[in-house]
Amino acid sequence: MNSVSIQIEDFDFAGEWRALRDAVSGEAGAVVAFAGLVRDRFDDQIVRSLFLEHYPGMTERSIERIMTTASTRFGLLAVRVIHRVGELYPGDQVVLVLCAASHRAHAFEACQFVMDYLKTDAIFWKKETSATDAHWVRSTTDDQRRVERWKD
Amino acid sequence: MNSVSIQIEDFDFAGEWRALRDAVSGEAGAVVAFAGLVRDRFDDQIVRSLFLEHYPGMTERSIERIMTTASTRFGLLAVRVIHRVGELYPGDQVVLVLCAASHRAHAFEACQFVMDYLKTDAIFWKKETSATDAHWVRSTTDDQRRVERWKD
Amino acid sequence: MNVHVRLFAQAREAAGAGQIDVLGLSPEADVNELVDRLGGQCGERLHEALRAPGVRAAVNQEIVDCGYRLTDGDEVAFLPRVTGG
Amino acid sequence: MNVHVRLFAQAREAAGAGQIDVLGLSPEADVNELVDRLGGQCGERLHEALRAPGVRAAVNQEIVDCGYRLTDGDEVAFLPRVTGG
Repeated sequence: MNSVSIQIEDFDFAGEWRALRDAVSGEAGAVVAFAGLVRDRFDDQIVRSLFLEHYPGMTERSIERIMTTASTRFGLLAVRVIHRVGELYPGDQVVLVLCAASHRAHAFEACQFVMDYLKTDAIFWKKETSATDAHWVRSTTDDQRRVERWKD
Repeated sequence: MNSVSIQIEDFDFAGEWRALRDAVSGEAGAVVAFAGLVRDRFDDQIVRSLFLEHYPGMTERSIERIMTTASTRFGLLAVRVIHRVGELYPGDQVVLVLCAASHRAHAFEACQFVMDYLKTDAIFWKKETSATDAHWVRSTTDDQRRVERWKD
Repeated sequence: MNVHVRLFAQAREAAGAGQIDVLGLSPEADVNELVDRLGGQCGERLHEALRAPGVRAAVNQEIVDCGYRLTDGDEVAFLPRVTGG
Repeated sequence: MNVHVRLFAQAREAAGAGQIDVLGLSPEADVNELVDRLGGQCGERLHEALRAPGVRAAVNQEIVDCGYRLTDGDEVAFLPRVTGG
């Protein structure tokens, strides 16, 4: 069970959790979930809202590639990604990554791997509106550095 | 918001998730959840059930110590642990660890730290009933090794 | 030759539109020629946004380089540097 | 002197009970003495379980060593090697 959804509406964490658990019941010893939330501050600026834009079709495929790589590399039993787009506000959920594996080390690593590559390779553009301005956000060098550690 | 519960009944993942998110809304950028599930196999043996026993009071304190250490070390905004005891079956949820932090690296590390120490230091005894026998499980050397990496 | 152009983020804002049909391109037109044509059609601000460092072009959702020869009916997207998820 | 004993896992199974009241210990009794007394009271199987490698004693929920001197009313727990969470 590998699937990705890009959607405007909020996601039902509990429902996603249950569906994944049911799909891997008995075989999986570990499920790791990551949720990214909109923070109310960024570099000491108060964040009013975040606008996310994607390229339907191409964005999904950019994420599927990451999921497939993670699945193979870490022997995942299931991986699920949901990413929201549109206008989001502090406290809102932006992204959910769920990874199920037999053992916890693999589930943890895979979930980090997916998040690290989402941050650098997934096709999203983010515009941040602060108290004083609005600007398109660039991928950070810290994110670039984090993804390097997965390369041999 | 740091709290631990030891309970026989299953936990309400969705409710726990919501409570934690509400507690850290705006400040937190990342929530990592780990759930441990009962597997249907262990060392090629079919697992029929798992019985967990604890020492009320002392077990909670053994977990609180781990949570406090993780909180300080990784600057957590919140950490929540729920551990079930009693008779459990393949597919059942055994343990839930939720960690919220400003940034994802800390949330991921903290959640792994808590799980690694839970596996070695938390006061639980597990008896596994397989198709052929029943025996008390020992902490694995793999778990011991994993906890070593957190020591300076 | 006609193509359908999709613009995102800074490029979309510069054009004031996310989708633009470009009609009557020369039969041998490549991505470079399309960029110049879009500049002429929509203004210097879009031209600059499409020439900004890191902007990639995709034809029918596959990344191509700027010398890629277009075909009638192609969907051509211009992707400013992504922020990631 | 009386103490309240709590047993877990293998030790609990060996005794056939999770809680045992031990009455009339000598006023200077330590954990070692309590272990021997429990062996006498509940049988060799429990004695062996309490002497097994890795078993720790806790008095009023604090780990102590086997020479720890008990006080009337103490709760004394014997903790076989834990499996962890």
